[in-house]
Amino acid sequence: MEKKLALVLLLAPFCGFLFNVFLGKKAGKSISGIIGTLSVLISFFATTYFFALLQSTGQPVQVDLFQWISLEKFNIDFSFLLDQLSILWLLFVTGIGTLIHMYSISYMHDDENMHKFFAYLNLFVFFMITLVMGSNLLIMFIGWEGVGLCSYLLIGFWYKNQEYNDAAKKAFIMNRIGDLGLLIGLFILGYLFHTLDYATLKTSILSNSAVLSNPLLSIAALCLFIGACGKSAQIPLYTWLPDAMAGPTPVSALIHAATMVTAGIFMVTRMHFLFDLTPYVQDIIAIVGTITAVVAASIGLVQTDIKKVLAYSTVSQLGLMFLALGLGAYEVAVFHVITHAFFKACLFLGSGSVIHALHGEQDMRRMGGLRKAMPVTFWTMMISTLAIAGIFPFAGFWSKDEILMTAFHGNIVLWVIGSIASIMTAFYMFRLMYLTFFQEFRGTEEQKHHLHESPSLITIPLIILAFLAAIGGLISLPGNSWLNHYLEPFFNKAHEAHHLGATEYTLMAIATAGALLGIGIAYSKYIKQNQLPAEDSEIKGIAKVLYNKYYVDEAYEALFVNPLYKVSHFFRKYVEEAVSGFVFGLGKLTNEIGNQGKSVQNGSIGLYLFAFVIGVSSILIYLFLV
Amino acid sequence: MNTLIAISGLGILSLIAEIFNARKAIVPMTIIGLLAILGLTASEFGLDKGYYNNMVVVDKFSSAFSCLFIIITIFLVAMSHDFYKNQSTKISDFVAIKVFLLAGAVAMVSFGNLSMFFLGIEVLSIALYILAASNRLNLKSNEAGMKYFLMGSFASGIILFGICLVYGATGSFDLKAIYQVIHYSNFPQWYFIGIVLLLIGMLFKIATVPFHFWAPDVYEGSPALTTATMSSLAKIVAMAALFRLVVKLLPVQSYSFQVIIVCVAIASMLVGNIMALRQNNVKRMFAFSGISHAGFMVMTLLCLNNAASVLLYYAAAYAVAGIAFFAVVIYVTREKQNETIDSFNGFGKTHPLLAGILTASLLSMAGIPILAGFFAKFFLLNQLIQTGWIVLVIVAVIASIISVGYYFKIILALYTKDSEQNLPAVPLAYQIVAVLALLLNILIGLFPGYVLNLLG
Amino acid sequence: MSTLLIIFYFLSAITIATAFLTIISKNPIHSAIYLVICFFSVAGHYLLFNAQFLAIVHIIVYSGAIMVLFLFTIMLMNLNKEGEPHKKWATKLAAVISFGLICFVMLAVFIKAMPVIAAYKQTGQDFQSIKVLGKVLLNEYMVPFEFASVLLLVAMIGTVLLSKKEKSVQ
Amino acid sequence: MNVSFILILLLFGAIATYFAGDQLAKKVALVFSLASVAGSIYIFNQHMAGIDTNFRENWISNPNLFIALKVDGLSVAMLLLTTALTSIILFSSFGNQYNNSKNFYALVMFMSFAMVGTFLSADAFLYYIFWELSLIPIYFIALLWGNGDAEERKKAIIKFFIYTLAGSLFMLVAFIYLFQKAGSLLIGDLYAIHLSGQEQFWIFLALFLAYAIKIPIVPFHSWQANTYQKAPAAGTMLLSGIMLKMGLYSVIRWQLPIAPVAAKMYMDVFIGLSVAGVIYGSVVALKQKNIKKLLAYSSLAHVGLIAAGAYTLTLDGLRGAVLQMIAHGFVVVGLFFAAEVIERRFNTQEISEMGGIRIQDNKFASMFMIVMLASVALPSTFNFIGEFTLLYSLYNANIWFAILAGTTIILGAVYMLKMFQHVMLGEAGAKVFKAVTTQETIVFVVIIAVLLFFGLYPKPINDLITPALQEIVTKINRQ
Amino acid sequence: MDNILQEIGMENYIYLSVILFCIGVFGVLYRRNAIIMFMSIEIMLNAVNLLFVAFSTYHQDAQGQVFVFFSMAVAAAEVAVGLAILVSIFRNLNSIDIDNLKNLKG
Repeated sequence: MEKKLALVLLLAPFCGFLFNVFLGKKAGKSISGIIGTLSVLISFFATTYFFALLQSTGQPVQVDLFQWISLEKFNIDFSFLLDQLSILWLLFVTGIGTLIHMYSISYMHDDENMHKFFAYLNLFVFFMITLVMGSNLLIMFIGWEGVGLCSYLLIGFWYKNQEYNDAAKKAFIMNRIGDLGLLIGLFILGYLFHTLDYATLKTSILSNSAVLSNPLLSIAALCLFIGACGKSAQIPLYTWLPDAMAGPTPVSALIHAATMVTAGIFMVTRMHFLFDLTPYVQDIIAIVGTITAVVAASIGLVQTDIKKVLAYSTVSQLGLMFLALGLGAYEVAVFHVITHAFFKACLFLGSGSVIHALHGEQDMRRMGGLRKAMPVTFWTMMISTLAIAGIFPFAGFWSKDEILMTAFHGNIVLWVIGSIASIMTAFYMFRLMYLTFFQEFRGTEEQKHHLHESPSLITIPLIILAFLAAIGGLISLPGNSWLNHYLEPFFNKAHEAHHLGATEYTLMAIATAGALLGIGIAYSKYIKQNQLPAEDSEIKGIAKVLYNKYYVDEAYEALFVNPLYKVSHFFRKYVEEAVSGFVFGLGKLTNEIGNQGKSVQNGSIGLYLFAFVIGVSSILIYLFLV
Repeated sequence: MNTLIAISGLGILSLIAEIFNARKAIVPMTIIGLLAILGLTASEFGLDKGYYNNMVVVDKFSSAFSCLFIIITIFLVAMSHDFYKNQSTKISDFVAIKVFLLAGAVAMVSFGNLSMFFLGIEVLSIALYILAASNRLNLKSNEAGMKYFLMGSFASGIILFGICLVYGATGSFDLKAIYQVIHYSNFPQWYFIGIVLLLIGMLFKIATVPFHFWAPDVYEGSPALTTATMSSLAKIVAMAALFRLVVKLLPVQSYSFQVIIVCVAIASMLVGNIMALRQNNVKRMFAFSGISHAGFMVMTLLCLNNAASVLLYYAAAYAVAGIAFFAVVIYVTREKQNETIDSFNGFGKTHPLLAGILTASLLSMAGIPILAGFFAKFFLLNQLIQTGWIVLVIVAVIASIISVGYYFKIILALYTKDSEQNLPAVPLAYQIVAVLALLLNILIGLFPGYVLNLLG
Repeated sequence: MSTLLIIFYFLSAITIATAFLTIISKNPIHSAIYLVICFFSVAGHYLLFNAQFLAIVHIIVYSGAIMVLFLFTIMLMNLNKEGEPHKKWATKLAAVISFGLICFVMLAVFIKAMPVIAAYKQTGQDFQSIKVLGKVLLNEYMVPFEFASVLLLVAMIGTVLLSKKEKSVQ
Repeated sequence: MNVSFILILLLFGAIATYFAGDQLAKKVALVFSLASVAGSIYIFNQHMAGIDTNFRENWISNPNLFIALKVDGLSVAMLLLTTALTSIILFSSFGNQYNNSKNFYALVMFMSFAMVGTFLSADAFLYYIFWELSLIPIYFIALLWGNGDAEERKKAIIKFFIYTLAGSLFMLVAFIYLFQKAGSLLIGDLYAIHLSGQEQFWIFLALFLAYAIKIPIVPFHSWQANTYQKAPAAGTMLLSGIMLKMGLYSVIRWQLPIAPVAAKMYMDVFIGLSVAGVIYGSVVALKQKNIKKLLAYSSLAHVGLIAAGAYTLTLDGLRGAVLQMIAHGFVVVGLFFAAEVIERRFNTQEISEMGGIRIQDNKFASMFMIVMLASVALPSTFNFIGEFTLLYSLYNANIWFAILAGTTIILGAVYMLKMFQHVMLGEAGAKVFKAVTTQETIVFVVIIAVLLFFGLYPKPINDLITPALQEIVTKINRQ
Repeated sequence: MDNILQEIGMENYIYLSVILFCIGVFGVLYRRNAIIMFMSIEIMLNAVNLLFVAFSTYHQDAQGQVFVFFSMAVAAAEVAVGLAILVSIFRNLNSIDIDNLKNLKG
């Protein structure tokens, strides 16, 4: 029963995918969308069943299918594991997934390839479920790469535009760099422990104390983290995520905000027992996370594309999650993943609603004053903005606060930087809100004429998500955390409850104050002074550096891409020619000798006889005189 | 012995046929006669007997090679009728000369006395001088005959000198007597000088470097059928005779002697193949290819004890491929002044069968399985590696690689170029000869054991 | 120095000198004449060996047949003028070098090999009278003797073949 | 019934095809090749059921040579690969009109015969004969039905021929030498002889030359790109899909077990060379403008990885190599077929002249993409299994090998996606892309089905090859 | 004159023959006139014949002299054929200078 249901959970989106691929076009757009949504909904229901089951029994469900890859020392099975962590993840993946599918029915209705869109989206959910459900690292890797593929397909969904295709390619390749790291990590683990199965891996790591001194263990952890960096857009592999905004907005919401990019956090949390043993790597994770948080936030300060702002915000928030992971506070990171999923999905969908209303306009300098025309969108986005800014009592407040608190206890520098990132977040999010919804509309008359609230298929998901963003914090209130309690069996340790003391309350206050500071600056700048971000050509100074994302893309281009192409050019032009020339040269040489030989053979009998006599003489000399 | 007598008789018979104006019957009659002789020779196989004071010794070696020579002569004679149709009054002479040439050839492999050997080689040579110059209105043919004659008689002089010194050292021309002397008594050093001069003369006949210069010119200038005779028949005859000479007269070789053979073989393989690369005349190219094959065959001298069968196999493979090759070449070029590779342009499209045969024979010579040429090289290298001359093996391999370059030049012309020529219908004789030669090639390729075990 | 030795040296000098003159004479007729003298001197050597029959045959065949053939051809081609054009010095040099080389090598080789020569033994048996030669030739060497006829036959056919004009086929 | 019947079937097929005439040739060829697939499956069943289908006859008694065919997991796997791919390739070329098609299809069948022979032979001499024989048909296929300027084609193809022949002749020398030692060339006898380290080194080197050129391993690859480009699609597929597997197969079957000491001693060198090929091929592919050349270099990279895995001398390495050989065979045929499909319509191989195909034919784009993704070893495709196993085995040899070879994961994605982007995506150009035909679709579907099925469930192949490879590893580790 | 070899010595005959042979070789190399080249070859053969006879006496054996007959036959046959070729060349070329025979080369 469980096995079948687990398969249903897994395969329902896949069936949706198949349907949409083969029959989607014939079935028509609505049917295609509905089937796509339903297939994810089925998964969601299946997940809730398992959630209930787990709550009642407390026993994870393991589903073994068949042997997949066999190696000399061990086999890798095709099997799935439904435990606390994966069910948690599945819940919001399928849940938010359903909402976004629903949203897309309306959002993508004008696109001729809507059935394809749903096919990809379903495929994505399928791979995401695989990623989450896999009971070993390699099954996870299927999903890991699979979601990367879907991300590629969906970013490049409008494939006529080669810039979008470039963005898609970039995302895929950046991910692949991380994937190589991940693979190496898997090799090391496989080499050390002869298994890639989570459960066995855990027991062998924990039972084998000798391995602790093995530097390979740290390298493995680092490699895994590199993989996570790629998937979760951390420095240095984050540059793909802002570019990935080329895809349709629901994609950004689902893949590049709520689910796929959290895969890195999922993986690190999955392998927490490994990271716990490698403190150096944890430090690296924390530092990388913090730097990412602040760098991305600072770039977000000046972006004018509404989706880019959200993208950098996502990177920044992911950075905060890694900060928590680096400090060993996995459940905190998980908590933030969930709340982030709620509010960021809502924000993206809201921005999508805006873009939809403006017929594709994404530049905030061309927006403004949409509050009245699109009240639902405005309010839902406002709630989510408050949540992400960390305003009490919205979900983000609780989760972010816990991260900062952990950071404070861990290392004060991290806390300071994290807090700065939070302040920045509050600023740019409110900047976004002000530029988009307040003041006067700055777009064309044509657009103004058509301004309208989005249809209910779009607003309902927004409302649900905003609601969740508002109350999501309840699952893990400080001191009485349901989430922590829920994850206890997974982490295998009883979680000591926070004792909320003075420090904690002070920290909360500081965080709120910081958020309010950010909001205040934004208010004074964009409402009070009614400033507008400068046009591209007029941006100067630090703002220009920020606007151009610290020139990181250019630096990568100059440091890695161009040299690579130069090398390629060099190889192709010179080395290939040389290698080929050498082989041809041998042929030419023999031919040339042949040519020269022809002039020796000049037809004169005298010469022939001369050679004859010389031959005779030399043979005689060699044999009888030497 | 009977073979020799029968062949001489057959030659005279074909001369007599001319008198009775039975010109048309000459070729069929000769072929039938040769077939009969082939049967006769084959029936004597396994006999080990010396005739007439050991002048002629029939043993397995001689019988096997004689059979091979007879088969090749049959092919050559079969092509004669059409080839000499412009000189049909002389057909009996040509056929007779070929048959006598065969007699010389048989004498050269079944000699028991150096006088038989010397006369055999002279019969062969003089017949070839004549055949080379036989197109008497053609200056090229004259030149070829002249060059061959001058250098050939020069070499004969050296061979004679060698024989003389052998005689001087041992006091006999009889192989058995010589064997006795060199094994059981003291003998002067001239003996070796004589042997070396004798070998040099033979190396000239099989055209190895540095005694090869005549071959390309003579092959090119001679009428195509003569070139076929020289390349397929004369070369292997000389090689077999050389092998027999070394076996009988120099059973134990000094190291320096081996070095000479090695050098000659290496030089022949390399020079032959490299020079062939840039040739534009197929006959000339074939001459150089023949030089390289001579280099291969000479290597058998390094392992006398068990290389006889390998030599037989190699010679058979080479000769059979050469016959198939020339059957096509003669047909393609017989109306032309020269035999450039361009003559073959587009031949593959107009005459797929003959082109296929030509391709197969070239592949055989290049040593591509499953044709006989490959097995020949394999068995040869197999023998050679036992002698420890790895360097020879490497050079042989390199030479084989180079050889592909020019063999494939013809194949390329066959199939990739377009032709602008109209060739007359294919004479049946050529077609039969080509097909039979190729079949023979494939057969000994598939069942190499039958040939190899003959002399085992 | 014995008479024999003197005769030998004398004959040898003639042989070598005339052979040399044969080669360097510009006029082919002169060459032919010198060659005849050379052959006679070689016959003289044969006589020294007491091989009379061979000497006679030698003179008949070489001087009588072969030289006549040569002279006949020279006359036929009207070559009796000193018409050989210039020769390149390189070919001359090559010829001289190879002559020197081969001469030196052969002589050196033989000188080096010579000590093996056993003492000359004289059995006193008759081995070179016509009678003995005939017996040897027609008994032991019967097959080569017959085979030589094939050789001559081939040469004959060949010469005819090379000289005969083709009749046009009807 | 022993395994020789497949060879007879294929040879007879070649002859029958030739005599069927131009009209019927392709159908006859397809029928025979499908029959050979059936035959292979029969052999597979027999093998799995433990029934002996080996064949051995004395061919030449002196020297002692046999016609011996060996059926084990490895050879059955290669047999299946060859026959299946031959059928696919034959079927894929139905869309082309060839002059003298009877010759063409007969040559393809003959080549299949020779390749199957190579994989089955258990006597080195027979093996060598088949090895060389397979060279002749491909030479003619490439020469006569190839594309591009005739003179350049000739040059490229003669280079290919001479180059590969050169390598294999050294292999022949090595075998001859071994024959002297073993007194027979039966594979078992060759495994059994004891060679000194010095001898093993030279033999290993001679074999390496042959295989490195065939596979090809950098720097012996210079024939490859041009030949692939000039050859007709079917020829390219035969070359890349099956023929270069001959080299890899031979490494596993012949080179390693015969000269294990040398293989172990110089393991790092040969792995290093192979890995260099991986990187080199990938990097050069980045800047290729010709689609077939790009695929050629990608193939160079992939086979480099396979070779590297084989040279690790571990069960994992060998198994990965075999799995990846099969996977790569299908993938590369698919890719070259995609290039051919485009060429049929656009009449070009230049990437710059393509583009905008996906808009016009989404079905083709999807199928091409799946094959392309398989070639970059997306998990759940067959190639991933192979690549993962290979990289894992490389890791066990040395972590740096794994990292360096692993760059193929990144670089492969770079050049493949770039190619896909410029070939398939973007606005439709001026050229009209006619929708793929049913026949073309079937080819893709079969290939994709194989890639995905074994990507998820490689167990049948695994079970097939593992015992054989286990035995080879035992032989490698013998003292 | 049965004691000739005792008087003169085998080696002197060998030297004489060798020198004569080498003169023949020299002639072939030195001259471009085909007839003189033929003559040189005859000198070479004669040198060998002389040596045969000397060896024949040395061994007290008739075979050497018998061989001289064959050698003479060969010489005669060669000269006949050679002159026939020469004549046909002369007819075509009106010259017997072998330096004119350089059409075949390369």
